[in-house]
Amino acid sequence: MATVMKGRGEIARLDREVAEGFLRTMMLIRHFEERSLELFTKGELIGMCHVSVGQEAVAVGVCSELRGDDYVASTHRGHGHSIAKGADIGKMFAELLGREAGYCKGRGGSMHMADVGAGFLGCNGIVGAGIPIAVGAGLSIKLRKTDQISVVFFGDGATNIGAFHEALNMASAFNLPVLFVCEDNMYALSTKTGDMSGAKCNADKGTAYCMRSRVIDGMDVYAVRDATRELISAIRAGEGPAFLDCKTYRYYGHSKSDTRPYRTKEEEAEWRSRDCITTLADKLTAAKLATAEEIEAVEADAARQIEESIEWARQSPFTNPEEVSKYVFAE
Amino acid sequence: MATVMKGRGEIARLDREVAEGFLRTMMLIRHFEERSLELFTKGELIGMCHVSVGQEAVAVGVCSELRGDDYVASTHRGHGHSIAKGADIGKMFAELLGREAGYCKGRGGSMHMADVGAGFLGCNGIVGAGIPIAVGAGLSIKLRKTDQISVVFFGDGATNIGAFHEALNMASAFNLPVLFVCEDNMYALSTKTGDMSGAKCNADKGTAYCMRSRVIDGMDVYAVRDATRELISAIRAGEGPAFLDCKTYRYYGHSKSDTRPYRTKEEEAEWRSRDCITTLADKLTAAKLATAEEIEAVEADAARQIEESIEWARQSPFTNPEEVSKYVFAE
Amino acid sequence: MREITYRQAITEAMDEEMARDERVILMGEDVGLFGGAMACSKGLYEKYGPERVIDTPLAETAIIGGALGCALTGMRPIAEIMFIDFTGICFDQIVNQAAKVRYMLGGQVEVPMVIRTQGGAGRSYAAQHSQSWESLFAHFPGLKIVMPATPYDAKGLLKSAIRENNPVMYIEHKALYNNKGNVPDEEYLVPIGKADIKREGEDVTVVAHSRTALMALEAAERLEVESGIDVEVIDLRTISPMDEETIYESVRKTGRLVCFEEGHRNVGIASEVSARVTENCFDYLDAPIMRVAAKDVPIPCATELEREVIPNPDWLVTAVRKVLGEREKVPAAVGYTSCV
Amino acid sequence: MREITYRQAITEAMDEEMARDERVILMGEDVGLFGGAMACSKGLYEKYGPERVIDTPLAETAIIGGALGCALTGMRPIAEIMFIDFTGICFDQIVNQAAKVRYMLGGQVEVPMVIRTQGGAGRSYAAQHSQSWESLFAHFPGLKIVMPATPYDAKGLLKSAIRENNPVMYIEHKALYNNKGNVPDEEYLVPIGKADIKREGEDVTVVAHSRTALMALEAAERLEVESGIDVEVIDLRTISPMDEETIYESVRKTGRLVCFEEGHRNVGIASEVSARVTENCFDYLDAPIMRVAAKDVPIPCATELEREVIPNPDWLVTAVRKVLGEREKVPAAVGYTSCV
Ligand SMILES: Cc1ncc(C[n+]2csc(CCOP(=O)(O)OP(=O)(O)O)c2C)c(N)n1
Ligand SMILES: Cc1ncc(C[n+]2csc(CCOP(=O)(O)OP(=O)(O)O)c2C)c(N)n1
Ligand SMILES: [Mg+2]
Ligand SMILES: [Mg+2]
Repeated sequence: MATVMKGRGEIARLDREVAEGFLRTMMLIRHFEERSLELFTKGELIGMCHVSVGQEAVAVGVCSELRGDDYVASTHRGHGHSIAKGADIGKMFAELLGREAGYCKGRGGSMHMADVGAGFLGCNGIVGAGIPIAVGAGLSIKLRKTDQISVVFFGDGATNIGAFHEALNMASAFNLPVLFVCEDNMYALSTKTGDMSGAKCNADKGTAYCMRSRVIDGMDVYAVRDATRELISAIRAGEGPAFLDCKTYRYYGHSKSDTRPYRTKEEEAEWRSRDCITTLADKLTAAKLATAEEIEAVEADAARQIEESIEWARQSPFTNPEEVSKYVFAE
Repeated sequence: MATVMKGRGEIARLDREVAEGFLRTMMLIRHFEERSLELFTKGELIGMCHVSVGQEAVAVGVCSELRGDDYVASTHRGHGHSIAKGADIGKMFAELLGREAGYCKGRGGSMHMADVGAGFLGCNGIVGAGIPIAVGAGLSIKLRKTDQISVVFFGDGATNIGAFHEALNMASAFNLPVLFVCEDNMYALSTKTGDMSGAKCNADKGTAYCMRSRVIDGMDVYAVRDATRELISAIRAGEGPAFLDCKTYRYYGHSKSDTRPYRTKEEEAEWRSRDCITTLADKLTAAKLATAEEIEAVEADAARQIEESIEWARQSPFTNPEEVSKYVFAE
Repeated sequence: MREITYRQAITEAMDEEMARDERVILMGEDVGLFGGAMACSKGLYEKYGPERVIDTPLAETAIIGGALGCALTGMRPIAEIMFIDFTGICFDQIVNQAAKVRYMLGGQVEVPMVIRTQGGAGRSYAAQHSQSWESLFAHFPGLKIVMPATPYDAKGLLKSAIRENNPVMYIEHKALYNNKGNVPDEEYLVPIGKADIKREGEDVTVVAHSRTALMALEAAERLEVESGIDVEVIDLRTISPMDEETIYESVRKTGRLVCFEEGHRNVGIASEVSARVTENCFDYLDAPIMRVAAKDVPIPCATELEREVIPNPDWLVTAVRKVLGEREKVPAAVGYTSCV
Repeated sequence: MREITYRQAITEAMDEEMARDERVILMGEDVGLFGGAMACSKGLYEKYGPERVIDTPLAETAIIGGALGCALTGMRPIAEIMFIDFTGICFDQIVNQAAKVRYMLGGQVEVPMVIRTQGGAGRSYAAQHSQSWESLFAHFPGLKIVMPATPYDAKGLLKSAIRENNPVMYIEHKALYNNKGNVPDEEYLVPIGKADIKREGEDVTVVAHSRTALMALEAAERLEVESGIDVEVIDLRTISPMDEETIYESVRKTGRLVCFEEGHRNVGIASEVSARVTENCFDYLDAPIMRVAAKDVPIPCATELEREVIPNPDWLVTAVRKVLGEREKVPAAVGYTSCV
């Protein structure tokens, strides 16, 4: 059984600048997701759109420990990872709205968002499929003898699919610099993690492959950050892959039409009471590191940035249908 | 880590009849395999033929604990499982020689040998593919509420493939009556188990899914039998799937053309010195439960049965090319 | 007669067959309480319980392998794969195991299992959630492929599929679930292996299936009204084994053929129909056979782009006019030049 | 010029490209010390070491996903899948990931990876080790499919594939490894996307690929000698994207076409060639296009049965005579009636 760690960031030790950075990025993600969902519900954004509201601390805590040249591979619920890895929000909205200025020139949409220049190798519509790809990036790092690392996010549901295991096994057998980050939000669509897994804990699947594994509170950005830091330093030291299991929650349905008959309002409220953003904000004010006004200002700023990005994306031209065959092959 | 068990069958407690049965079936398999390999080398048997010489104790020890209505799913190296589950040897040779009297009417050959009537659901040419199918049989048992069990054999190599994990996870999550039997013969073709697996031990992959797991000496038919008995009684008692990891060795190459550059003659000799048949024979004579002559007689009888089966198969008619499209669909 | 949706037709078919035969079970991701990602199994969990409407882990290989193991040992499973695009995960279990096991075992087993899944584009779901893979599965002997276009066919074909003793891929179309149509009050079956002439006509034959069968009817109406062109529309319904005689008969009558499908053009169902007709009705053909299919481009997300890749009735109208030699008279439809 | 085997041609191509570009690596099951199940990488492990000739776990999804991850981050991997039949395990990674990622990402990446595998029958390996899946992969835009018939093409095409910045499926044929043929002493490439007229002729065009290209040459010799029939044999070499112009030109000359392949007939490459030619050369056709392909039966193990399913030169001879209107003059060849 993997070690269960508690969030270690004590209030007194909080660095105001770091904390504000965390808060700001989590708020950006939150607003990005809330607005995406609105645009989706209104029909301005079409296709699919899985939002990660509630899970922001995982994306931010992990990515805050990454370098620009580290790789991240993601899931169908990857807007947060994209933002946390440094993607441009305007280009992200442009992608969601099918514009030429979008990261994927409208060809990918929400499920294939990527910013390869920033090391964000992309979301993926096939659950689990990003995991072996991230392991491949890890192999490439090893062969090129750099000290980058490769990080892959995936859900609890993904831990039941074959690709996950093949990838973990290969990473471990080859001692590759890969961090596996499970976002255990308790559900794979409608099914409960525990009902569908033979393991007591997702991390046990990592420990079976002799990986350093940690189970942490994914609602606490500091807990995520600290565990990531520990695991990454081992990875960069050549100690092989590691597994981080983050307990978190998606506040909304799996996607737009999901009315969540499989869980209770109480459960939702309970998790919302531990919200990663309000918890951190409260800590900051309690420790007198920031005033409520200052925090509101950060939030207002994030909200403004999101609105500006949406506007920018809306103003940008649609994709050109005549170029639909462009990018099938490289020349 | 799974418990490592030693063979528990003490000489004094050996029941002569049981022991002779084990010896006889192991010898049948041994002769079947040796002769298949000869026929293959001479070109009378064509296609593919993976023999299990050296591994007989696993097939026999496990299957001796099964009922006729229990299911067994197997691998590319499955002749031994077939014989141990009670298939007719003449029909098996007929299949290898492409005769109409073969189990699969010549359509399957070595890699698809099956005797569904005897509960032997078949060999499989795709490594790992039999495992989810066996889990499906386990699900069927649960739904039909019988007390059958479903057993699946697979190699160490197969524990690295996705199907293995999906199947183990489902069996565990659904608490199905499935016994997973790993025949760890130290190699997947040319690669060493340990080099290709992230786990210290195959059984750890089972324990990750909370399965009762045992690691045993697969050269000792009693050790296999005893561990199987223990695990099966738990399975039939409704305690869910279990994992048996048997350490064994294939004496010959992976298939005909394999010259085994990946291992040493010394290693081979070392394993052969622990041969499952001679060890048991020696135990029997040492305990004065049988004389050398009696044992030779068992062997001669097995050899004779094999020769008669080959002859019978040779005399039986070839498949009818005009019926090649028969059995694509059921009516 | 009652009017029900395509989705209801599917639910009813499962419901009736589960009531009729207790060996029938449904397994797949979120098919239980949630009622299925496409809401096709709503109510079945409540009615038949968790032992017969089984939520599985997110593990397509285990779903199909598991269903196959069930089918070999006395059950009659329906396995749901949420999107046909995900069968890439369990492709081996479908095409190397389920499709072949009866043959490889020389007839020792029957394989009464249905793989229910859905495909097709039109929802801006992008390249991994919009595909039409029927052409892949049709390549494999041992599999039957069924694709209904209407609620009537959806119900009747699914009931037949569940009673079939061979593996059947039953492929729904994601854009049709809310379509309504008449079905009989009493029980009925639609036979597997029989195409349906959805519209009789004299001038040109259009062979289509699933959503394109409906698009073909739409195009046929327009061609009739606008130009008095009389189109015969054949809905394949069963993609494999294909009811070629119905096609040949029609082509012998009309002398002209357009094959219309939603999958990519390269090595698609339209190619197969074309090749068979050339082989068997060459002397009856008055014009080249044309194919109207998706462009050979991964399906893009943005609406404007997706529309460019996926065929629509306009494309068919243009193609029909072309095989009738009216090329010069009509302006080229959007996307037409590259779609045929 | 030197004479080398098809196998050596493959080894040489990898060797030269690995020497030329250190980003090129080979990964797969038993490709290292063992030299590959088909012995194509013998000596490379010794020469380039375990970092560039990488034995992987038995895990095809991890192999292809791993190679893809490498290709996206600066390496140029060759991933070996032992039998094409096993791509059912990693089908998603090939067709939904590698084939689509460049497009889905709007051109952000190039995907310089080769999937080397082998297919085909003739060895009594039964239904799961004898298949020809090129028709499946050809359905997917974003993948290039290359299948050499001779040592010359094997070497030149593999070198081109390794230098290509798109995913290439390079499919060998298991029955050809020991075939010998001439290759130049100096370095050369064979371009991807260009068919090869392996024999010029006036009377009828045969389009084939991989082993059937050689069978077609054999049949052509016999037809010439026995009946003075002059067959043009086109070896596709690249299955996708297909060099259709070379085919059209030939058919415009001969007016007759037989499409010859080893895969199952239903929705195969032969179907595609037939459909394209009908669409584009209809007015030039003097006879129905015929397809000669494997029967639509899983490939059986027993030699007598396998022979019944897999096409051979006799089948082609009969089909050629038939499209030339000699049907009445020749006795039906074994298996012929049901193969076309
Ligand atoms: C291989 C595959 N199977 C099923 C799906 C449909 N699907 C998309 S997300 C999802 C649930 C995923 O659960 P989890 O991995 O826990 O991620 P979460 O949605 O909770 O973030 C499902 C079933 C898919 N996209 N790919
Ligand atoms: C999916 C798949 N990959 C590769 C192969 C080729 N192959 C057949 S047996 C084998 C080695 C299997 O090793 P293991 O599971 O340990 O069984 P063993 O041969 O040792 O009995 C390989 C690579 C295959 N048949 N199927
Ligand atoms: Mg989840
Ligand atoms: Mg082994």
